[in-house]
Amino acid sequence: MSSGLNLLIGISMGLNLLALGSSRLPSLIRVAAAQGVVLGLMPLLMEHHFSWLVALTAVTTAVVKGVVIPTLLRHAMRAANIDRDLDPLIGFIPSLLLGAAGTIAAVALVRVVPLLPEHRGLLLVPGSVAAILTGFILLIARSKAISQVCGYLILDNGVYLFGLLLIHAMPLLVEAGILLDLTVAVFVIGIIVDRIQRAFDSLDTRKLTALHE
Amino acid sequence: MMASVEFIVRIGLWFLLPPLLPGIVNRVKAWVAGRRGPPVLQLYYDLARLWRKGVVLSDLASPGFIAGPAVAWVAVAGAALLLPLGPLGSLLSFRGDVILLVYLLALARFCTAWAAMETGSSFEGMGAAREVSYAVLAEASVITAVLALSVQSGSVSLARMMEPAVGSGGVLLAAGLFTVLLAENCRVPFDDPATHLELTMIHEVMVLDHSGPPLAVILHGASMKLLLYALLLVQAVVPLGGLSFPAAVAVLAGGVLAVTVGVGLVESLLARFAFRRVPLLLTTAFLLCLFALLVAWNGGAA
Amino acid sequence: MTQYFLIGIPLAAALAAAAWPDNRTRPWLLPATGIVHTALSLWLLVSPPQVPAGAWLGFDPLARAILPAVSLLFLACSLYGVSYLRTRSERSNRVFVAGLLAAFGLMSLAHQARHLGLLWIATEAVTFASVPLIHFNGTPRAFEATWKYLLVGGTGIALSLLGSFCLGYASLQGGGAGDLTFAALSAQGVALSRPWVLIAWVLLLAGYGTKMGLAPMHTWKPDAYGEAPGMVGAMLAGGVTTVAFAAVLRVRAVIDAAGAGREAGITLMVIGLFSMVVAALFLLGTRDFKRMLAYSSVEHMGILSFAASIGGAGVWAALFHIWNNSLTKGSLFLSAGNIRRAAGARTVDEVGGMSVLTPRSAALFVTGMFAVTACPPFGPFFSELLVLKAALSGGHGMAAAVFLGSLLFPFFGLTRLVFAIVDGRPRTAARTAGKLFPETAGVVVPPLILLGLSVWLGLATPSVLHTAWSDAVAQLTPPVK
Amino acid sequence: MTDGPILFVAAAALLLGCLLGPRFPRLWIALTLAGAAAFIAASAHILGGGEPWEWRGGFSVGGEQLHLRLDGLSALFLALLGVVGGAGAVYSRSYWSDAQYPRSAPRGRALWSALVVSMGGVLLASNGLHFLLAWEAFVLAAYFLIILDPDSAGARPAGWLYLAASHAGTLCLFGFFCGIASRTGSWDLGPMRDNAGLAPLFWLGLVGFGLKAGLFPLHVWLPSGHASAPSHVSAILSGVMINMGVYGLVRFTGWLPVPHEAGWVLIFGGAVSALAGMAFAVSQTDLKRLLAYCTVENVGIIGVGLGAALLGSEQGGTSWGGLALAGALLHVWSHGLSKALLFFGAGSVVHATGTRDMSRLGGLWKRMPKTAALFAFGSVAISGLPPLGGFVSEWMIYLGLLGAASSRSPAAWAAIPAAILLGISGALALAAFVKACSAVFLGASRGGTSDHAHESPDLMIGPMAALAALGAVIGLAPAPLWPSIARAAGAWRGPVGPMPWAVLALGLCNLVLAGLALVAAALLGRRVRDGGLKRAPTWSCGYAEPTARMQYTVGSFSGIISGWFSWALRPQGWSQRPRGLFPARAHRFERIPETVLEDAVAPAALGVLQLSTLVRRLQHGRLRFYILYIVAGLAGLGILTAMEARP
Repeated sequence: MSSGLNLLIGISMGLNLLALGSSRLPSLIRVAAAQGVVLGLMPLLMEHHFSWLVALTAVTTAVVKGVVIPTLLRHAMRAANIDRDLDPLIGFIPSLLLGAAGTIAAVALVRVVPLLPEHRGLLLVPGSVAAILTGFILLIARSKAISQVCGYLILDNGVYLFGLLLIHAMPLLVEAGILLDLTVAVFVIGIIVDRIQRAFDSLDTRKLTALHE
Repeated sequence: MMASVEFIVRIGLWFLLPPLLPGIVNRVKAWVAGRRGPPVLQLYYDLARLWRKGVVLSDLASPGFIAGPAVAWVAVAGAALLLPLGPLGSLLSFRGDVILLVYLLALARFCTAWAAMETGSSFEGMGAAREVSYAVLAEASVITAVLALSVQSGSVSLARMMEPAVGSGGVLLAAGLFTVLLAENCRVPFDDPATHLELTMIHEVMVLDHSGPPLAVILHGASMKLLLYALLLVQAVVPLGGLSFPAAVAVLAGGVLAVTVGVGLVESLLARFAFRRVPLLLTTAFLLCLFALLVAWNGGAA
Repeated sequence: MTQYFLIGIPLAAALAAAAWPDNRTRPWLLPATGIVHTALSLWLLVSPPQVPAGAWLGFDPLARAILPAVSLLFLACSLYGVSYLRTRSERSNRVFVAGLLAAFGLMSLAHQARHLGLLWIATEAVTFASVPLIHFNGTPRAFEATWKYLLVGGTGIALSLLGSFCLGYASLQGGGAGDLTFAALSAQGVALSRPWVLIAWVLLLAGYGTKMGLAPMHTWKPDAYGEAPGMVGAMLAGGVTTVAFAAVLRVRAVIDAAGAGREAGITLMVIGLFSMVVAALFLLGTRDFKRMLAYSSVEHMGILSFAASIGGAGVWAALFHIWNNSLTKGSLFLSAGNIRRAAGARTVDEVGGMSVLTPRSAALFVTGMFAVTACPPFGPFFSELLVLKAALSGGHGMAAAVFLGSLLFPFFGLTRLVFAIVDGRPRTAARTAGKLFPETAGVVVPPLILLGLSVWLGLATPSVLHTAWSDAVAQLTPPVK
Repeated sequence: MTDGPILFVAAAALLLGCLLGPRFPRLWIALTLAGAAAFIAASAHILGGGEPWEWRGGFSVGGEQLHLRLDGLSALFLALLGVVGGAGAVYSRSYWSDAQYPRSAPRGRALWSALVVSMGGVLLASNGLHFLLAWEAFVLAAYFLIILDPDSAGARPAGWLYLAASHAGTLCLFGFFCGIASRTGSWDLGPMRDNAGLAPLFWLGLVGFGLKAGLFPLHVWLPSGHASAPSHVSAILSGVMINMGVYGLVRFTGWLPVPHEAGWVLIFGGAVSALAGMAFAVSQTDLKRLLAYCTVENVGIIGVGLGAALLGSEQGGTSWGGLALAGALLHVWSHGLSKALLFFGAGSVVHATGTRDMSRLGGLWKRMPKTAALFAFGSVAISGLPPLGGFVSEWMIYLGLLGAASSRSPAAWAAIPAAILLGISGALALAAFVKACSAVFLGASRGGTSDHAHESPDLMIGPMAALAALGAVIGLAPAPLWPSIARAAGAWRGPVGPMPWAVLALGLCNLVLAGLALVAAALLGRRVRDGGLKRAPTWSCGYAEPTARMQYTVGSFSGIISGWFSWALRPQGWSQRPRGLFPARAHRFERIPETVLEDAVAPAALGVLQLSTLVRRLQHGRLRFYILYIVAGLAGLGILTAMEARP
């Protein structure tokens, strides 16, 4: 089953690169959603014996990340009638290379930190590091508010991925954390995207630079 | 009782003798120039005449205009009384009386400058400015000389300091002090008491508006200052300690005479310097005293 | 039992506020809650309850040493809030009051959280609860500030969650049974896997440091403090930051126990001094007096971290300084809010001569300025002296020199800016300010109370606080084996 | 043990004055005078041979038990504080009256009491924490007094400069006292010479206290601060407040061990301060600036005395060391009194004419003779001329230096240059004060405001006369004062020798001299009157109609000396020379910059500001860079931890 898990992680890594490479907002949103769904399903695979709580978390995560947030974002995007292209600070090719390099580095880096025997074979840690890195690159390199939200989501996915290491030992922490994170994130992102778009009728964060020294 | 008598005697001496010196100086100048100059006692006559005269007072002058010369005269007299007179020793000797002496002369300067500024005349202002400015350099030399003497004698009271050691130090000190004497008493090459071209003078120009008794007091004070410096110089470089009383007196008188003649000779052989060269000369005097100090230091060390 | 009321009452009040129909009377919920809460927490301060070792939640020495300060600050802000919201009657304050109360309740929760996860959840909840407070003014600038606050803060939260995971993993490796209470973690001690502990420390410090507003993660602060109403700024600077700092202290205790105390101390000291220097440089030049307060807050967070990094007496001084910072900074924010509303502007280019327009607030502002710049007889003077003494006793001579230097330059910046605003003759723009913003007792007394408390705290620190801080230090420093 | 109640009365009276002063001016005068009198009484008791007073309060302030101590040294300063504090209060009654300054006068009264009481606290505090407390308190009180006049343009920048400099000094003192506390484990102060580890702290103390005392080149705040403050404030600033710095230096060089260089640094720093201060003073055209720079000089003289004393005690209790210290302490008094007197005089001039610019004054003696006489008196005293107070103290310091020189001790290498520099600065002082007196009071009015000047009311003359009388006492009767001075000096590092007979002799000389001077002046005056007195316009070499404009200006009076020191003063001049046969207009404008401030401090400040602008650019409002900063911070912390963690 660890092979199946690694497969999913590999997919999510691929999705990272896809996110970095996607040049249009809708596709970026789609990628983020897909990754959310993929990760959401993971706990089910990790379970040896079925538990309602874990299943609930998994499904909620999948639904929220796969459906709710993307819808919200699409809605905002339409309402804000902004052009779908995201002109990046760092070009797509460079960010792709950066992301790839980061992933490789992550895989290499993991060798130095000790892991529990049952996690030895898994790609969880590199996967999460890669996702976090991607999230940061998107946050830094993309200028649209929505794209930054996507970056933030992928960053969260990375954290979530790491949390899976602990899901047996301390499920409550992980799940409560993740769920709260999601709900509040959705809630707040919804509001903010809505408000911003009403105030500026554009989601280009480069316009949000009134506050400076 | 004894002390008061001595006090009176000294006052008398310091009252009577000083006006002789300018007379001698003028005599020497006349002799060098081959003229019959004024009599040696000329200044006595002038003082007497001035004392009887009335005063013309500037409208602007305050009482300080009169008080200034008086206080200045008292200050110089006090300094004079502190000075030991060779074998007679000094009237009152204590640690640091030398500082008092130096600062009494400064007080006198303050008063004359004050009196000069009273009238608001630009000439007197000029003179006062020059006086106080050049005094800065002269003061440095004097203090250095004092330091040299005190290092040399290991004491800080005039009576003991006036037992100098002859030698290169003495010569340097003599040269330095002589220059200071010329400067402080406004003689050539710093000043020219003979001319009456105000722009070229320091002391004379400060007293332009003085007349009558105050002027007499000022002139007498000036002569007293000259004698004071002469005595200081002689005792600072000529060791009188070993001599018998009459010999000492004779040497002292001779020394003073020599200094006075020297002043006269300088006045008749040198021309007055341009003012911008005055600081140069005074700095030289300062350096001379400084070298004297170094010599004294090493001499003591050796 | 009482300690749960500390959390429950504000949250209940928040619900009540959300349901409350009348816009005019709703604000009175604030002082009501504040009075009860303050009374409770002071009572707990005097007679602390026993906290079972394994409890996830409890009024333990650290909470006892900090939480009452937050209650006092909230009390003052709530009194201020009534008059303030009356002047802002044009907009609905439903969300504002509810959010403020909720944030306050969650702060009380975070301060009492003895469990890594619980602490994280509470902190995050506080962050999100304070979002509506920041864009209360509803201006585009307010939205921008909120947006930045959210994304920067959110990133920090993600980091701290990751850090918590790492610490959890470290305890797993140490053979832990998944118990994440700080007591249990500290008990594991050196058994915790060192690499993971170090990683966890870096992530947690960065994460909670973002909430504290340590440079270079402070970027959200000037925007948020600048755009939020004065009382919100006071609560953020005096309440939320202390939550994050308490979190850092709790985590550091675990790191110490795990035998990585030296690394933790040095990183904490470096980032603290770095924050102070950066804040000093910002303060020298800034022209906006509300952003100025934000940078000053960054500076004081730096002071706290520096003090905490020394350990022992340093931590004690840090706890003392938390109180002083909360009280003085609170009064400064409130009086600054008055001036801001009266002048209708925030930069020296537009504001001047406030000593003529709003004499009382101006006097309070100047006094508060001297208070935060460690002038006696106010509390910061004493606590900063203690910090310095601790640093020198600890042999950190160079660090102490940097510390002193970065106390000097902020003083230059603050005095220049404050006097420029207070002195001189009023700008034409703000001529009518006196009528536009009446200096009622409601907006002048609360900051005055805070200053008075700060003086009292400095000149005659109550012995109960002495013991409270000493107990907290004892709780944080690992028993030597 | 009678001092406790007296001091309590003093504190109570002053605090009461602080509270009630704004409302009840008369009551305030009474209270302040009572407080001042109590200060003087307590100090007199100590200096008169009473047991040093020490008291530990039952309660604690700021977590530290209250610990007060009044010994000879602090008593010396406390008495001066009382004298100037009281005199200034009376003076301000009509100088800064409610009628003229309805807004600021009440505030000024409260602040005055606060200033006096907090400085008293500094002198009494024997606990580091409380020392700093009182220190900061009087710093702030003085700041608000400097900016008392809301309409004065120069006051605010000057006040800010003062505040900034003071805070820099205070932070040094933070380090100083925290250093003591962290090494000894307690904030309590007292003799701790045996604890050698404390020696390096001297440097912190030197900067901290030197900034307050205004030692060159730490004097940057002093000229503008003293010049633009109201004159009664300038008087207490210059007469007492800077002496708080002096007190700190003396007190803690006495209580703590000092590095070997300390004496040398102090003596040379003092000498340089004396010379530079006077060089600047001579060439000022602003009366109060001149006085301010003169303060720098006198602090330098005190520093020289203290340095000589340190060198003396390093070499084991030499008599000259004790003399130098006694001189320094006595100079605190003679300078404080005469400087306060001079600032009061300057205040009267400003009060009467509305200007401090000497080149626009002149001939005031006719309109304000009392002020003129008192100012002249003060000038003689502060130029260190016999027979007045300034001379006696300088004379003692000279004795110390000459003693070091004549005994050929190693210290001579410092003493000899110091003595020469003192001599030069003395002559400069003379020039400066001849200039000041003559420009302001003598000659003809240079037109403008001084034509309709008026003599100051008695409430302003009275305090000046009192100060003058005290100064005269120091000059004419040093011998009776010696035991007190010796007690004060004894509180430093152990007793100084018995009174040298010279002091008695000097007092005698001064007395006789003063008497003779009066007699001579009287005689000459009578002679002049009897000899027939004729008034006439100034002769000025036969020029028919002299005008006031033709007087020698202040600038030209000091021209020669300014020329000598131009390398340090860097005078800036703009002049339009007369052209053509009938020149229309010609003028010359000259200003002496504050060299240290404008050529050293300002550029440094500018550099820091530029750095700050650079850093502030980072807050540009672009969110993604903010997140980049977070990543950077994370990376930095990670790297640091990794480096530290590597075994």
